[in-house]
Amino acid sequence: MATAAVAHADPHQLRGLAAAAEHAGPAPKRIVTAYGFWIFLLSDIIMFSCFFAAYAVLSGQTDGGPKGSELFDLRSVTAETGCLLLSSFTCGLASIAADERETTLFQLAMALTCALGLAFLSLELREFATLVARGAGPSRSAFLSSFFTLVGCHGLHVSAGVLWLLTMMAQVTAKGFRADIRRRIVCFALFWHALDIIWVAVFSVVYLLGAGQ
Amino acid sequence: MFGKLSWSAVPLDQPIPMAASGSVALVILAVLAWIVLAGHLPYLWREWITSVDHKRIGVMYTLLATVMLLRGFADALMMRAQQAVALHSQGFLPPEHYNQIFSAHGTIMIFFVAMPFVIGLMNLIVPLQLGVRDVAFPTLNSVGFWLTATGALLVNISLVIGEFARTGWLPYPPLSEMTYSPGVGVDYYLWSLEISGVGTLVAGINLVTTVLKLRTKGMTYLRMPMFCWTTLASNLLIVAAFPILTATLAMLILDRYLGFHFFTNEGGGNVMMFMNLIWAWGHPEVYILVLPAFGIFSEVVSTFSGKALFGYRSMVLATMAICVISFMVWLHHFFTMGAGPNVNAIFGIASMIIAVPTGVKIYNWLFTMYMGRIRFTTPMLWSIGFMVTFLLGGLTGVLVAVPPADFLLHNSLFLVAHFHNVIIGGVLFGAFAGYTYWFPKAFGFRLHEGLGKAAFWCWLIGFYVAFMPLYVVGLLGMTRRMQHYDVPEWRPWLLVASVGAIIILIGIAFQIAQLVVSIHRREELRDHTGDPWDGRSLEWATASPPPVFNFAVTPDVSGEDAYWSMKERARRQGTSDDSVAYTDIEMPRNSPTGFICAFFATIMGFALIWHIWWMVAAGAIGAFATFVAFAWRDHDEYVIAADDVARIDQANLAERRAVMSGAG
Amino acid sequence: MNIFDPQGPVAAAERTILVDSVAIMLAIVLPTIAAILGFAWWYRASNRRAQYQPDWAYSGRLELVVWAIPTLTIILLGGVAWIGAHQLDPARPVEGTGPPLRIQVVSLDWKWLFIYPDQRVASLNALTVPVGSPLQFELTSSSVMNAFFIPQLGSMIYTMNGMVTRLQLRADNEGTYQGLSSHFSGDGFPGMMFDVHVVSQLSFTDWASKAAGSNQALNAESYGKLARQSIGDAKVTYRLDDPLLFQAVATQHIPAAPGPSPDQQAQVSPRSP
Amino acid sequence: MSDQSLESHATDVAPGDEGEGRVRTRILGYVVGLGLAIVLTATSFFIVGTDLVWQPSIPVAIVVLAIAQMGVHLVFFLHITTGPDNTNNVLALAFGVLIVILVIGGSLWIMANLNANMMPMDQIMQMQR
Repeated sequence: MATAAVAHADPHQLRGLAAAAEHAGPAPKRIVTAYGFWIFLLSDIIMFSCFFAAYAVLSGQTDGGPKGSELFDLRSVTAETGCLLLSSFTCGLASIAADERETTLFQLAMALTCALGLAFLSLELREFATLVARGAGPSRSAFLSSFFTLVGCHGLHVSAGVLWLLTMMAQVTAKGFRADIRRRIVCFALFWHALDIIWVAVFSVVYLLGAGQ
Repeated sequence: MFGKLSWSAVPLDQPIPMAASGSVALVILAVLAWIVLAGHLPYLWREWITSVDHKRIGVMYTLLATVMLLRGFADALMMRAQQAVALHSQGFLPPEHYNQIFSAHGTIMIFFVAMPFVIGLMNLIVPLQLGVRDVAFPTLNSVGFWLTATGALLVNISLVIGEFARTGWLPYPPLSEMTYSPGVGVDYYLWSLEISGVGTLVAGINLVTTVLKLRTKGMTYLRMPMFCWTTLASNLLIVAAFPILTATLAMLILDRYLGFHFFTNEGGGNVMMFMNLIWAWGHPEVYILVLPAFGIFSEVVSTFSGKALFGYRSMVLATMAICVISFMVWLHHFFTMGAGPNVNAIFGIASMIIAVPTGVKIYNWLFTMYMGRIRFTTPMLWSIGFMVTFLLGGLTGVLVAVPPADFLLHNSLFLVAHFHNVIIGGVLFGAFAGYTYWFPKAFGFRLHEGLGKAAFWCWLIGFYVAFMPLYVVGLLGMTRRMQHYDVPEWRPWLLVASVGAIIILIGIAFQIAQLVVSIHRREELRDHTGDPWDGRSLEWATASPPPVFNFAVTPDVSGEDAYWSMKERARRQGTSDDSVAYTDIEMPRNSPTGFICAFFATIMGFALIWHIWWMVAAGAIGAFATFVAFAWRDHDEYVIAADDVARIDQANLAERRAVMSGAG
Repeated sequence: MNIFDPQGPVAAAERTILVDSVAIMLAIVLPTIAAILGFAWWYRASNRRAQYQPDWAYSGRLELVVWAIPTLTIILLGGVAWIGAHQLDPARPVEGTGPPLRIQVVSLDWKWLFIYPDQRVASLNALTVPVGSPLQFELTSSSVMNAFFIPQLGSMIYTMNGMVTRLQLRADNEGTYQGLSSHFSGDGFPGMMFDVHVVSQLSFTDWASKAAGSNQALNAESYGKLARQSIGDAKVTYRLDDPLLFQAVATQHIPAAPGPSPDQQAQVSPRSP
Repeated sequence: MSDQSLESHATDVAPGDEGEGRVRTRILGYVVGLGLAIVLTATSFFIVGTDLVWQPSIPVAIVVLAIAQMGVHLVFFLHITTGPDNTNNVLALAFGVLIVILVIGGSLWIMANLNANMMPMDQIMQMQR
């Protein structure tokens, strides 16, 4: 091997030679984990953007069936929005409690968040059931397909969030505020707040703009 | 009880698929039996299947890709053979079989060859180049790999049980809707891609986070090797594009399973929306594949020219420019659908703009060779072959971005030749260059050079013989996916193309021989130094293969081409400081989570394809339980004591020194 | 079917654009390939006469050139693309010597139906057009996507159910050419080739009046039969009983074609018909 | 990786983390966020049901209010700032937003163009000549 003639440096010897390292090295785990989850959330939002695009394109395609303005019950949507907004607040309290290692407060805030999430889900399910009962199910028209998919996908995320929330409550009970558990709480909070942001887009684009049509 | 599944799903009456799949199944069973009987199973389970080591996972990705390459290439051979004989006749493959073959060929080559190959190389090398001990999320990394493998497995199951899609590698509705494709083929396609898509997304998140958050001390952005930059760009694209694929396929799934009307003819559905969304993923996908290859060529060309990469900052800028612009051009895949001239022209020009940063890259490699000292090793041959071939592919690519030209060439074999030109000449040559270049790093011995060069020449010549005729026959009006044809002028070109496929087959045979011979002669090909090519970046600073912790002491970087500058300084100073302060190292514990997840995902996917609902529920519950069980672990790391680190590292250093003093 | 042997203005213009673009790019690509091979050869490690400068990795002037060459090429080609996309927009009217001819095209599983609403005739799997006349195509599909393409006349265009695409062509020389579907549409797809007979104005009128007297009628009922999946149908000419048939198909008043017949659907594995 | 990460990372903060702050201030942040969000939501719902607003402008108003509310959530709940410690988080967010805009905007533009070009009704086709 001709290259063997070249000096092979000992990879260790240059430690500390650089006078001032511009980069401090790998980030702490909390940042790494939260950042990775942040990236996941962005990808999730891009997935939602496809459903939004599909809804925007197909919302006029009612195929002779009912339009949004004939179907949407804004009072129910207001209640759903209230639930999610408040749950974002309680979720924020839970993260503060986790940072302060206040178990009782944390469990209380999480329980409230869970209750609000479940209330949201039940309202949404009731709305879906009413629509299906009125013959306005997802296979009625392209508009309804895209409506159920977009809103339902958000609902599925909330359901997954509730499952996760319960798992976190159990983990804090069983294991306390260990570093890895606190990292997961950070991620959960990010997830829950992101769902709220998506809901803002949903109620604005789907319900409010739809009601005006 | 078993949904749509019954014995009639197994094509017992079809000799060709039965013989093919039967023999493959026999080989797999034989290998499995050998593993179990020879007692290798515990080793495999402990060291590979449950491994969360990025190097092992990288190797497994690459292995998956090479195995699937053989499957995909077998499909290609059958297609070339069919078209060589199918003038005025049905050939030997009936349409329902031929249509599955070209669909499977495209699906496999993109999703289960090109993707795992580049992801595998990125996984293997990027943490080493960044000077860190692992990726950001080691266990998720394993989950990602096993989910990709699940997708590949489902595609292969379709060979024996049921059928694969007969719609092309992108299942355009309404042909792929229940009305026109009532079989399970499209469902196999959909679920295998949904599942492997999750795996790819996980890999993308993991690598983005690794590059952005886990660089060793002093490794600023502008000191990262080019391969890390292209990895960042490629994985940003994965993170941004794969959700689009997931969403689009989910809509098709809803159409097929629950009677939704996204893309149906009925109910106000809009098929054009599918084309629009699928290509919003599909075009970035091209760059997801080729950007890592660009990174590999940058490393290879600069190493074997003995020079720093020319115009490093230009390259970084070009890479990131491609990353963003590639998201603005997708309409060029359907110029002929009837959009207005403004839309067509704007997207055509945007597509051409990508050629600017790409062209810059070619020139930068060219000037990297300029005033260099070029060693014609196998990876360098792949790189030069790539540069020439890719220029032609780029030329035809810009050509089909001109809307009026595309009106003649769209969907023709000219187009087929173009994208094989860039995918084989770009992605695959890059993957092979990376494979030969980094093989010694992964396994501790080099690959046989002579056989590698023979393989390169067969691939290069075979590629030109196989695809230049397709350009011609495309200009003669031949469209893609024809199971038979009645135009005699096409025949001679198709015959030449099949000869090209055979030359490539010989190239593949040389590659297999190369692997076998190299393993056989591994002692004489052994790399004792950890740096067989006189490399420039940090992966060469550690032993080959690297210890599980990569670096006994994580390096401190003070400039570009980190390892090269270290060597330069050592040469000048002529000393070597051995007083190293070793510390304990924490490493992530192995975990079967990925494998178990994939097991349940396979069950769930298979059950969904065949409408076996109780099994779907069982799979879902199993997957969730796996996650909770994983989350419940108390010890996810183990410690390697400083003494052990010191022992391993000193042994490696001693070996390295022995070789160096022996050489002079 | 050679696209280098165009028989109409659209195909001829597109051929010229194709050749020009290749020439423009070759002017850059060929020297670059030569330089790659030349540099690789000259700077080989064994060439002792070649200069070796391991640290030379930047030259502002070269970098500017490196960005400028592809940029200028693309500006030139981008201009061609912009003008070409507008001049050769498939829906843009084409000049002609004869009277314009409206032709409505329906892609079926797996055959082509050509309807001449003004002549009140239709034909299956064969297209007859007069030389020199602007041909105004309106296209739709009875079921899945296809693409209508006559290589020697130019531009292809997709056909889709529930939508109408438009294409304007002209044929300048009498003769018989080949048309095909250039978008995969299922098992019978390779059989979707059709003959294009370009005839004199006089023979076209002749052909149309003969077809109008055909005892085969095209109406919703016979269309329903045609819409079923079949391969290798004969070339037939019809008299058009229902002049609004195309509109009915395109607006989905006639529902999309049914796809595989129920006995095929019943099979779990459609692999063995 | 924890052995290397003991040094302080002054240049970086995890997405969603506020850094240091007293509990009272942090709770106050959430209260302010909630208040603003409620006001914006209420305004959105209000203008849909009222005649006080010029009807054709309602969609614009709703979109603007929605964007404002997303901003409120990002700032008060997800603690996104323009500070240097947030650069990476904001860059990632910007990339995501760019892709979202490209996907939605591009799809709408393309689909509107395609649909306009392919209206199946003969009359409309004639009118467009």
